[in-house]
Amino acid sequence: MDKMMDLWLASGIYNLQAGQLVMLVVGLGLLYLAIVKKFEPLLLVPIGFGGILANIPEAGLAFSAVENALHFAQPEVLDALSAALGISSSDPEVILKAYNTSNASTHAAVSLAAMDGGYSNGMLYNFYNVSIASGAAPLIIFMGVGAMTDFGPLLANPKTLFLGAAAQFGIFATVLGAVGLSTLGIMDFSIQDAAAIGIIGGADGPTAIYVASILSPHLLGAIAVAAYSYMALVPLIQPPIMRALTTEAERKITMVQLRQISKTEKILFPIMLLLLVALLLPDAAPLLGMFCFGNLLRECSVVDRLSDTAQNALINIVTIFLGLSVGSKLSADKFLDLTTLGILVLGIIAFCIGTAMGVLMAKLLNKIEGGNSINPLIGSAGVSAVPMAARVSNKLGLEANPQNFLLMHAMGPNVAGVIGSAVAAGVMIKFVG
Amino acid sequence: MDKMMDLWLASGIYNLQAGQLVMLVVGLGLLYLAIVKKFEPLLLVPIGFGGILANIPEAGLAFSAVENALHFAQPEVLDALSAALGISSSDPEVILKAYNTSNASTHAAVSLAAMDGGYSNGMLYNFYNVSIASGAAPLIIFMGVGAMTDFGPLLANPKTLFLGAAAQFGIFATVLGAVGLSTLGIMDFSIQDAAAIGIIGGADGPTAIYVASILSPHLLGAIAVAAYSYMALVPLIQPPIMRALTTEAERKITMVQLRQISKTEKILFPIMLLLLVALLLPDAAPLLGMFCFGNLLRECSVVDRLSDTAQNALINIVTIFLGLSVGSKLSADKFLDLTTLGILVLGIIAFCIGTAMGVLMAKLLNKIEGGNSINPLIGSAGVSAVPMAARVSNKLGLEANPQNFLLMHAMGPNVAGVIGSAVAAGVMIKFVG
Amino acid sequence: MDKMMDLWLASGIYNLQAGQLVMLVVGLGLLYLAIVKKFEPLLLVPIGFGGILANIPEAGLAFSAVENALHFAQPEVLDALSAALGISSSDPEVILKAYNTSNASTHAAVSLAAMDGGYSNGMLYNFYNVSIASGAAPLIIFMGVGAMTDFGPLLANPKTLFLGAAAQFGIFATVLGAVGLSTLGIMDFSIQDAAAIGIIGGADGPTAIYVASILSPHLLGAIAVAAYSYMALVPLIQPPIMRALTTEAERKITMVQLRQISKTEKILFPIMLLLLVALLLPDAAPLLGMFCFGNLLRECSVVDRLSDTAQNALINIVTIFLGLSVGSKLSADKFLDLTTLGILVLGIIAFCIGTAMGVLMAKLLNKIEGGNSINPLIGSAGVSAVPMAARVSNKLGLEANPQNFLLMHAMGPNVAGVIGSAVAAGVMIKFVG
Amino acid sequence: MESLISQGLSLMVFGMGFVFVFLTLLVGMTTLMSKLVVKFEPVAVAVPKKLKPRVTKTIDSNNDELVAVISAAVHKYRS
Amino acid sequence: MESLISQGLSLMVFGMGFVFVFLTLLVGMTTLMSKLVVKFEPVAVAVPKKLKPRVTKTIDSNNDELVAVISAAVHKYRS
Amino acid sequence: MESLISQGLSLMVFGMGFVFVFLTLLVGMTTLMSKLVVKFEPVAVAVPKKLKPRVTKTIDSNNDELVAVISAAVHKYRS
Ligand code: NA
Ligand code: NA
Ligand code: NA
Repeated sequence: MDKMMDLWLASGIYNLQAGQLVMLVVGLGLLYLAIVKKFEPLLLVPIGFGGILANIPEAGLAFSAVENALHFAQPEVLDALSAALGISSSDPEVILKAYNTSNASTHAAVSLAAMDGGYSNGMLYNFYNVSIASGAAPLIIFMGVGAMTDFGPLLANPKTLFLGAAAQFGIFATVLGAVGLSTLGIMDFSIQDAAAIGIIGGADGPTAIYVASILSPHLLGAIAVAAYSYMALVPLIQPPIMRALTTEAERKITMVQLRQISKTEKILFPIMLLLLVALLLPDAAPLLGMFCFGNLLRECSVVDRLSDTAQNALINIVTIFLGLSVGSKLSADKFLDLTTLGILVLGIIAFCIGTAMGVLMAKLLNKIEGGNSINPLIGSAGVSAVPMAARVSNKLGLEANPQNFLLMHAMGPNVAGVIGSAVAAGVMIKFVG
Repeated sequence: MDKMMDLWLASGIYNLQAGQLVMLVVGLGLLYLAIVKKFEPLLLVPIGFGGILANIPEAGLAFSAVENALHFAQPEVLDALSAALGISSSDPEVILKAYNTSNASTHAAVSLAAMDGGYSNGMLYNFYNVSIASGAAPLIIFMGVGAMTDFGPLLANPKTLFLGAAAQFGIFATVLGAVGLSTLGIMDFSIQDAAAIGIIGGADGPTAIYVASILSPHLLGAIAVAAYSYMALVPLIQPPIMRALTTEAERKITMVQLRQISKTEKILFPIMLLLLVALLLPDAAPLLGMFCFGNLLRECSVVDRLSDTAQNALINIVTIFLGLSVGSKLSADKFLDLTTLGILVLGIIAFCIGTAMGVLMAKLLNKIEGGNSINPLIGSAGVSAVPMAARVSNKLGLEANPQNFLLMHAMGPNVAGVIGSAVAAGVMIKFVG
Repeated sequence: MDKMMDLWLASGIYNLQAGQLVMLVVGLGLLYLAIVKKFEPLLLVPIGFGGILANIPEAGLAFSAVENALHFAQPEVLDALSAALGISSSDPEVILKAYNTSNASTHAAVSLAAMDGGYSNGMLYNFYNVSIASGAAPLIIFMGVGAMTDFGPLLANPKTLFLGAAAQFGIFATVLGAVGLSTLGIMDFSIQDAAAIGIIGGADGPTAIYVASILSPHLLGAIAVAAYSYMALVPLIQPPIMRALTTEAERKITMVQLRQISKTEKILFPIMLLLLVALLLPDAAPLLGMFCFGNLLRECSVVDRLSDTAQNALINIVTIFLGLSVGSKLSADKFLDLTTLGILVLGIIAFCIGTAMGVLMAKLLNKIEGGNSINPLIGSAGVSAVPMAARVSNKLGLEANPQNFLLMHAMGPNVAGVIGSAVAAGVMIKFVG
Repeated sequence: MESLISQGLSLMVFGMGFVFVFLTLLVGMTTLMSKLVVKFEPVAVAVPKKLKPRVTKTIDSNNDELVAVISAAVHKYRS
Repeated sequence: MESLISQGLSLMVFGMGFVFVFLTLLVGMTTLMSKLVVKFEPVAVAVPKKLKPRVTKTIDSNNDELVAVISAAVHKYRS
Repeated sequence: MESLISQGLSLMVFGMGFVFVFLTLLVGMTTLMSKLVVKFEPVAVAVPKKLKPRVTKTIDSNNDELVAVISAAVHKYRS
């Protein structure tokens, strides 16, 4: 009967902690939103499922070999870890603290000691290291997004880039909000944390994950979940703000049809953007470099098989592992925290401010030009959230005037928002990275 | 003429050992079975080819840098290896023994010393580490299998799960057989070896490879070859047993048509299964977690592009490398052993017992229910070997009664067998891992 | 205003060095050739783009963590690096030199110290390590090429293998040229460098990259660019040589139609080739092994889904990363060198000699056989450059005689050239590796 | 340390036991789940699975080709 | 060490400033580039994007199948 | 240590020599293999390569679509 007891003592139900139960429910909730409500399912299905896996008691799928060794706390293994760390205590918490503050070579030694003790990295921990900690997955997804992006509407009306710029104000205002909360003692965010939280306002998943993985990996789970959830909520969040800031007359403005763009312009644009990044902001080079590379594969029309793969097999494969890896950051000990609540609140504020600033910038452009060439409804598309935000602009345009098709016009600021938030990401990595 | 001599002395034909010659023939034999006899070709073509590559004399494709350094045995490199190991002998065999019993950090140091000496890991050795030793490849394949699995027939007739449970008896009976052979002194299997061998009876390739890579990596080659070979032999192995254990009247039993299953049930099933695993047997979480994840991608119908990729590009890529990596374990020094013979014999016994128990369980269910609702021919499908075993059930059903289509009925126990052997795998990893 | 100054001092335009500017122009030039002139775009688009990314000032995308730490030269980090190296100087150049000559375990320690200092490997550096330094990418591409290769024409006329053999003379003549330049003091090539340069004459991209990554990684960029550029230039380079070495009458020779090849022959050929490699030249086993594996996947007709993946998703994914990784070797400090010029000149000579020898061998075969069974125009296809070189043969044949379709006849020596240069690669790795 | 045989025996007993317990629970939960679903969602049952819309551009362009080729074919033959 | 707030403030000012400078330059360069392209390449404008030829063998064999099936279908129905 | 030139020379001689030996053996073995195959398997020669059955579900569902579309098209036009 010992064995029966062993099984029971090692079972999930016996070891289930309250936090894990909560996170299992959160994971199920994300699956519900993704599958039933169709909230960004391509990411939220893997994230939600990864979150459930990460919170299976005793399985340790989201933990490193060292964390797993500390969890099971066999005396001889703890001694080996202490020895590798050069400390005398064999209290798991002391060891963990010493481990977290030790340098890279000690890290490697402690990790090998844990493996000698028979523990191994969890599956999700490995996925996270290979896909996100290496920086590779968000960049590869950005390449795929580039290969799916048509810069035609932007090229036909370049001044919509200003709308994409203005909408990034949400990012920086949120940074200020986060440091404000810290200064008031309500939260405890470093400037790096604040910057990573702000990027939620960029409404761009891979950018948010990339920045968070560099500046603030411990907040990555909450930031990614917030970013994708709010992107899915665009059709609910944006319309009230857009209506509040525009008059009926403004919403009825029809825009002139976009000119046709030549192949040459479409090929030259990503190269030009890359060179501008190279000359002005090298820290944005990985993100925008891969984005431009993907777009060039698409437009140059001599490597269609590479473009196809970047848009399909490759981005799908990476999305699966990126999502599961983000889910690994939803383990109860890392996610259930007042901080997460702060991130969710700040993130939605960032979104709202970004939306508002895009609309206001469109009105300002009309003022400056002294005309009515821009329907301010397309300003909100400057936050990115491609193509959802552009569809929202189109929908509100049609409500005001059933002949007013804004979709293609809104695609300009929409893709401009992707560039804008990647630039903002580069600035933040430069200053606080 | 020195160069000519060098080439000759380094050629394969000059260095060919008897064992390698035998293994080259075994590799060709596997290719023959796969290509001409169509035995599980998706795995046996890469495994057979990998086996040939692994046995090319002097190429060292399946060996680590350290093993390659020991093979060529240059004195100064041997000295460097001894120094890294902290021993004084420079006899290759002594070094190898010390290396195999040393801890992880010494392993790393010795490996770097071998690389400094100009040796590198063979191509197949690298493939093995990345795909199998990391645990990733079998799990990714299991995700793909999940994405290809339709649980409809199982949901329409849940009691067929009992058939999938019964068929796992083959696994545990074989474990007993293996420890029996050890106790009698005929073989020398540890309890870990016995558990890994037993899993052949699960008739599920990725599960067998996953378990063997954790419990008994040195037997992985023989176990994988046995598992896939016997799965291919299902149409030969199963029918005699099925005929022997059933009467003509039983084989003629027709089953009522399966009810239609709603989308909601199909979506909820993998989630429910995951939660049950999480609560009862965390050690089965990686395998069944990925399986349920794949199935959810398939059924939730909002991420079809991920499901497509999991079923096609991703599983195909991983299959190629998994197969070659398994092949790397067919190197003569690891495969040609009395042990391999023992594994082949025990494996087939496991298969036969599993088949028999599935059939008998079906008859028992009929007894208990006091009816004839289950044709016992579908019991044999409980071993897994999807979909071959179900087709065999169908074929024997048609022989007895040309109107008796059992295929869909047999798919229930067939996929239940996949779950059953993954659960059995979790139990074994828990108890002897 | 400090921040403004910081941004400016960290900008690309402030830090742009002359060499980087030149390399940016080279990168743009490669994109021009690839996109407008359609020079081997599948490789030259990623290589050119990677070259641009590698030369973005301050971004350090092509550099290791150690190189990046040395570039920014913070005193405390330099001290940590010196300590890890066990030297006292903190001059970046001295450190770099000590690092480059240190052994593998010191390498690892210095690298960890640089990471502790806050530096990380550049994105392209990581891509290079995973795809090329591991040897994996060229081998996987070779597998894909194998899966796309039809050996039918070669099997129908096996003596065209001699044309593929003769064309490899270009490789070895170039090796001699390179050591000659070194002996004369004009260049400074080691025998390894010379061998890697010679392989450009093999007109086979993955073979050239594989050999260069083993024998001479510091020349890899120039060698890959030369190889793919000259392969693209085949329609310009080869015709004058072919015309000069043949008479009008010879060019008019029509060849007898090729016999049909049975499936069995096509399946047995890659296995036979593999066994021949295994027995004679184990050093060519990785390259030719993967090539034969790909071809077997194609021909055996029981694993079409693996063959499809090897020819599409997998080779495309690997091509993207291989191209970007090769581009990482176009960083100014590694590429802008008299050596590169030498490589370009020697490479084209290799190509011309290979072409000439193929044609002359065809004429010799006719002499020996005392007939006119071979049109010497197909000899030039022996350099490989599949299928471009075969098309050139066909075009010149049609010029001489509008009924003379040489394409299928030229495919024989064309694929023979692939085998020939892989064999030559194996010989060079054996002798100087 | 138990003897190898007794280890094997207990692995068999507890292993098979656990497999049956687990799958029995799964049978129960599945049956319950199906009943609940059928009860609360009686309409959604059993629409014959329709063709999934293809997600990739690849296939879309395929379909374009398809329609083009069919139109051409039909035009050619109906006259 | 600046206070957290002033760090946040300067990040906002310089961040937004830089984003605007960057995108303004991009507007200028894009406009210039388009003008140059339209000037030197007036003809190349606006061919409706034609169907891309498929690169993979897969699809080719698909097309073969397509043609076969269509021929069969048409043959059957035209008589 | 040989001079660089003599290393290069011997690499050329032995390299080309080996390439020729290897490919000559391959010619011989290929010829022999073909003869054996033709001898023992005279029937299997030269069936024009038929369309490979597609393995992936993707394509199968494509075919379903194909048939559906064709039927629709033909129905429409034959009346
Ligand atoms: Na944005
Ligand atoms: Na099973
Ligand atoms: Na060649």
